[in-house]
Amino acid sequence: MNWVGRAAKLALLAALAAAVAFGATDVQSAVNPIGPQSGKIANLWWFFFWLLGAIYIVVMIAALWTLTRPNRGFGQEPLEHTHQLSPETDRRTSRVVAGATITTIVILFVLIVASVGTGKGLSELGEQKNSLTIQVMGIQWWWQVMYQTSDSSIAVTTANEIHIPVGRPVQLRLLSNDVIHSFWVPNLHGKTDLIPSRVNTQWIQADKPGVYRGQCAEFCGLQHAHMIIYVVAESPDKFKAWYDRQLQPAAAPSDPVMQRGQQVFMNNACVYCHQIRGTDAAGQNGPDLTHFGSRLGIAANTVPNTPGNLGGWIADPQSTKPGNHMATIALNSADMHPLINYLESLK
Amino acid sequence: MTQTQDVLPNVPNQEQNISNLERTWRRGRGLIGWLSVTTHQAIGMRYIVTAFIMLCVGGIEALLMRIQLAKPNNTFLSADLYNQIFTTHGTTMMFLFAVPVMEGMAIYLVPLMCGTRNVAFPRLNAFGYWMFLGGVLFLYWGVFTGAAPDMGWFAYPPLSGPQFTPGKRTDVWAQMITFTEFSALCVATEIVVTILKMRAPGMSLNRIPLYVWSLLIQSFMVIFAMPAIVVASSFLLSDRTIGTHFVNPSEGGDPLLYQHIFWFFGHPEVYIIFIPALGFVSAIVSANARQHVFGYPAMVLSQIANGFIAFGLWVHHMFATGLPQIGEAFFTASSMMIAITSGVQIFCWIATLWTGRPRMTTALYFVYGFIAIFVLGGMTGVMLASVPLDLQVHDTYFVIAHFHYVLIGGAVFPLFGAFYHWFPKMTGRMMSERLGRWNFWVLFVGFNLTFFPMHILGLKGMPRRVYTYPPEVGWGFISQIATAGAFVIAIGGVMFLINVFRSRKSGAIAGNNPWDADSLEWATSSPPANYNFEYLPAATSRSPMWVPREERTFVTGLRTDRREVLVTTLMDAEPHHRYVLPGSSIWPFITAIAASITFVGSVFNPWYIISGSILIFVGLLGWFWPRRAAEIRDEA
Amino acid sequence: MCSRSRSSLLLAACLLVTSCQREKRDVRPSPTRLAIYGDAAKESALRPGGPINPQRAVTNPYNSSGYDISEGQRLYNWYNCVGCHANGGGVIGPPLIKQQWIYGGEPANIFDTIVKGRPNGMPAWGDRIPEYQIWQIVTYVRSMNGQQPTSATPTRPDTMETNPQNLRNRVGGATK
Amino acid sequence: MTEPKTIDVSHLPPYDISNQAPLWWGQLLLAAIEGMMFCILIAAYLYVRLRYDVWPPPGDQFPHRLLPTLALIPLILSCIGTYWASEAAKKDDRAGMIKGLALNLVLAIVFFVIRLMDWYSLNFSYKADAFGTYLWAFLAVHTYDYVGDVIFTLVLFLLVVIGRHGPKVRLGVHVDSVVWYFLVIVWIPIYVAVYWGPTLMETQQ
Repeated sequence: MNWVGRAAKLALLAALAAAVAFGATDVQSAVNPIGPQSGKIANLWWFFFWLLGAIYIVVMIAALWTLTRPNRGFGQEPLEHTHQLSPETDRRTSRVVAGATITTIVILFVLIVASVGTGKGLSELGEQKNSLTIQVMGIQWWWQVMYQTSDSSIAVTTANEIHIPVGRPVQLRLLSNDVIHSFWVPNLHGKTDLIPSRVNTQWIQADKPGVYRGQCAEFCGLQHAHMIIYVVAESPDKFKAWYDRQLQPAAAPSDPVMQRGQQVFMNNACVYCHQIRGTDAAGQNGPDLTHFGSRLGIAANTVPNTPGNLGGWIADPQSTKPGNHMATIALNSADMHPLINYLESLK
Repeated sequence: MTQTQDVLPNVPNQEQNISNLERTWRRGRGLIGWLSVTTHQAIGMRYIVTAFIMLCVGGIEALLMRIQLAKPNNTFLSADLYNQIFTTHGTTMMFLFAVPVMEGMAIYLVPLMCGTRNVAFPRLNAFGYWMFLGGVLFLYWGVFTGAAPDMGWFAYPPLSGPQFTPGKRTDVWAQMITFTEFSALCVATEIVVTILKMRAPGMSLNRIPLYVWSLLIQSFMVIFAMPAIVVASSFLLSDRTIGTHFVNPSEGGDPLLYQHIFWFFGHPEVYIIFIPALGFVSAIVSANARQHVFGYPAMVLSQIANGFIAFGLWVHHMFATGLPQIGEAFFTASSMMIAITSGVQIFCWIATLWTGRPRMTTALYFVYGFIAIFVLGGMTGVMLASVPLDLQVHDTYFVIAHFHYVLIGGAVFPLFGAFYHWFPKMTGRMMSERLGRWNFWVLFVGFNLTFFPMHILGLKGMPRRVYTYPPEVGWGFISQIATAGAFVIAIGGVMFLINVFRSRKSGAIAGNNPWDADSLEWATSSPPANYNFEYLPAATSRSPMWVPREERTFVTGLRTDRREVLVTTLMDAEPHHRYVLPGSSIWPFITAIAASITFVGSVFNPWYIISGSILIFVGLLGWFWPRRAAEIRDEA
Repeated sequence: MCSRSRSSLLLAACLLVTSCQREKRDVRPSPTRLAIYGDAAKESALRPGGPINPQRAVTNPYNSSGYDISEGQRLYNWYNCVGCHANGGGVIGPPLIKQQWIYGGEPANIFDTIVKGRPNGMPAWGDRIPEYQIWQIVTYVRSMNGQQPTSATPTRPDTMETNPQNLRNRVGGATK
Repeated sequence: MTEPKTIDVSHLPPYDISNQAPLWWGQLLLAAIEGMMFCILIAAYLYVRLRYDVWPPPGDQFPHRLLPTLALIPLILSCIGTYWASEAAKKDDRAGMIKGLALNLVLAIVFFVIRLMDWYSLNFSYKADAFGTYLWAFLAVHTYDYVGDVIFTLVLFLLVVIGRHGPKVRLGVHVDSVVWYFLVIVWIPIYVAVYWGPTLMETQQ
């Protein structure tokens, strides 16, 4: 029965390798908590992991142990003929099985109490006073982010990026007007679905500054894989500066190349979908481009926001993100260059 | 004609009886004969073979998905093609492989284990198979004409609604479900009535084999769970073909209502797949540990409890939809409670092996593989039951790892074990044990290589159903391991097929009871004749085959010139009256064709429901019309 | 036996063809150029000095394609056609569910109307939105009139009840 | 070698028309399946109803309660005909079967006519909104089952009339009563949920 020992060693090695691999890159990892919410969940996760892992090892040892015992039974002749346990064996075994079942029930009860306790702890983290309220709307394959002022009117509209001050609780009001999406930034909190005809809320808070990546987690169609959102946590004063900048409309361009770019933007189908505050482009179907230059990525962060990527995206959106709803407008190269410069200038 | 049972000296004209039985239970010849067969071995075998073909097709789809996900930003499959393949993979594995193969094994084994000659409603059995075959053909007609479903195997609206999935893709999926749930309900009804009313005399409720108990519970779950998917798929179908507003969020319907109804069926569905596998494990363990399973009442009660609790925990699929906190806490408790019933059964099997003398056949290898994989799947299941953890790992690769552990570990491993265990009974030939062990280890290593890393992928934030991912998130290396593991599983599958086809011809001859097992199906020849037993055996104990030969009792006096079976009372199986089963009939096939025309037509034009129903009525008329020949004369 | 298999193959083939067109999802439009005046169909063949070169036949590339009808429905709302034509019933603009068209009801005529615009308020979209999107809107308008196969036409959008499919029925006067 | 023990069953009857017959259990399970489907439909209707405080939505007129309440009487009385026919089937009493089935069919058709009149009074279509959809769903599915079973009973009736009432047909007549009782019993909760549900719920708010 040497292969039993080998199999057990192999299983332990695999478990250790798994534990090491967890922490490798933690770009979007549920076990690398940044905020209090994901911290509570990570603690609960490690509690479940070690307790249930131990139970698994015990059950496996019990199962594999059955192979290594040649003769068994207490005072009974070989089973081939009687197929019947002696009452002595029967009584001992039923005591062991009953004990195992009771232990299972007790452990499950402990797990239920731990999980419901964490759940209540999470809900207490919400409902705090000086919180910032942001409306996040999932639209097929990008995120619309609207900052609400105290009297719940919309002050700032941006897309695919949420800036939040470090250490301050933020309430996200999640809604959708087409299919079901799911807002999930693992480093900050679990996921909550965005369901048409319903408003769900989620509380997040970041304790360390940084850029935390999240993704839509409910299958929502062709480009579900490229519906990525960044939560940028920064110090309160940097956030204040960013917020004030976002309030400003786009400045009229002075440089002739920028003016030519703005003119190209106004003459084409861009105005039907996009809005740039400070110009007369006011389309509501696509993301708000007033401060496009300051964003990290294009097309729901499918590609980073560089002039090269922007050019590729405008010339042929279906190659960057096949199936998305941006129109393919045939621009000759003379118009493309100024348009890219103009858009990148909208910091 | 091989001698199926020992000669009964005190019964006159035994030779005459056997030749009569041969003639009355003979299957028709030619194509019409093949189409109108109603014996349970033939239909059971057809279910199993068709379901295994679906397993291979689903496996190929899985390989295509794994190749696409092997490296970041891969272009092997386009987004639309990938969505079609992952939906068809899920739908094929759940509806066209898992449930039908368990039903096929049930149809084949239950009449044998209950000591009777056929299932209760043989023609309904044939009709059920044709409807299942109709479902297979309709889905794969859709796949090859571009109308493969692409909205996920549980088709949440509004994505699966008329506006966001144009064309007929969701309709093909929803109507395929109508086909398969019809066949599942037919089989469930037969199995319940066969177990309750046609058991061998003396097989009272506490002497029913554990596999038959698991089938009884599974059939009742099918009867109470399938109507939910009837309602859910009809909601989608009528919203898409005649414009009703069942799930239209802006006109009063609610997408969450669809989720509630679907998962009210969805979770019992996975237990419908899993509970027969528990029956397989009980049968294999008792045969190979050479004693009946420890704690019979505990096993039966925990399976019944499993059947009831399974209906009370469907909301754990919807923890992330923002339902009220208290409701979710209740479903956390009920989801964790069901771990107790599975735990009790695992402990009883280990106790049986602990106190028995296990003989390492390939089937027992698969049982050990089942225990190793299923218990780990149970652990991750308990993790998923807790709301805060589920918010992090719901709809990620952690969930994919979990349900593959409990479905492949919990159902497919016992199924392979069952096939190694009952192959001698079904074909009369033994499968090669050496190739069997290789097959087990390749499948076991391949499985863990594929699905264990997916736990890590899930915790590293990889959501479900993404056709590709950027390089900077660090999922590339682990995905490559999983893809390699998937190919190892494929090799294991091929080894299994080689073992099957080689052993059918050149395997060692298996007698009536190669494993010296204890249930009644080992009392007759391998493969059993069309009528199973010359004289129906009576069950004198919980393990009838381990009773010494001279104490075995048989039933005599059934007429052999027509297909007669014995109907016994519910509790103690006292013989109550004889029941003449119908013979071969082409009408189930014709009614199935009429029903298929109705279903397929109503996807394109709702008026087909009316015209199709008239066709079905004609089919049923032919089916039930009382034949003069089969008139039962009232003799004394 | 071979005749039966040939006829069944034929049946399968035609089943294949019809639904392939309805289910195709070619997301990459071609050509992506803007629709210029020259493309549209002329109302009449009379030209001073007779036809110079045969008029290019303008055909609808998206006929009976389910995906493009649903894209057309989205664009119909995004480009605010719904502002004037409502959901086919017509408010400021004329209704789009009808048999008699002032400027012709053929796909080429509707395409021409959208590209050039019409007097009394129909704007010219020719050099504004790409040609393939105009064809998608044309296909959607024809699906409102029931001129597209019902298997490709969505029965209802996920919006309030005033959608063309019901107006068409009411125009037919069937329902109560 | 001692004599193997045998149980002789040749004295048992070759068929039995009672609730021990497997076919009776099959019909019971069919009733369980259909019953489960109607329970889910009612639960879905109440779920949708509780999401709205104005019910039925504007533009739909709530169906009158007179006709459906009147229709209940022939429906419940038709059970007497079914019971009479199933008992007669046990005793192989052809006249009893014919009278029972005839009474059942006549009352069934009366119920059906009243229901059609009720349908004309509804002023919303199944495509109007969720209220119309769910209401028409109840009516359509129950009527489809109802018509199916009336036709089935009609065929049995004709078989008995032309004299082909062997044990199989008599078992059919006896067993068909199970489905008929089910169809009558399932209509009552639907009737309450559809015609009285919304008002009962309003009073609680």
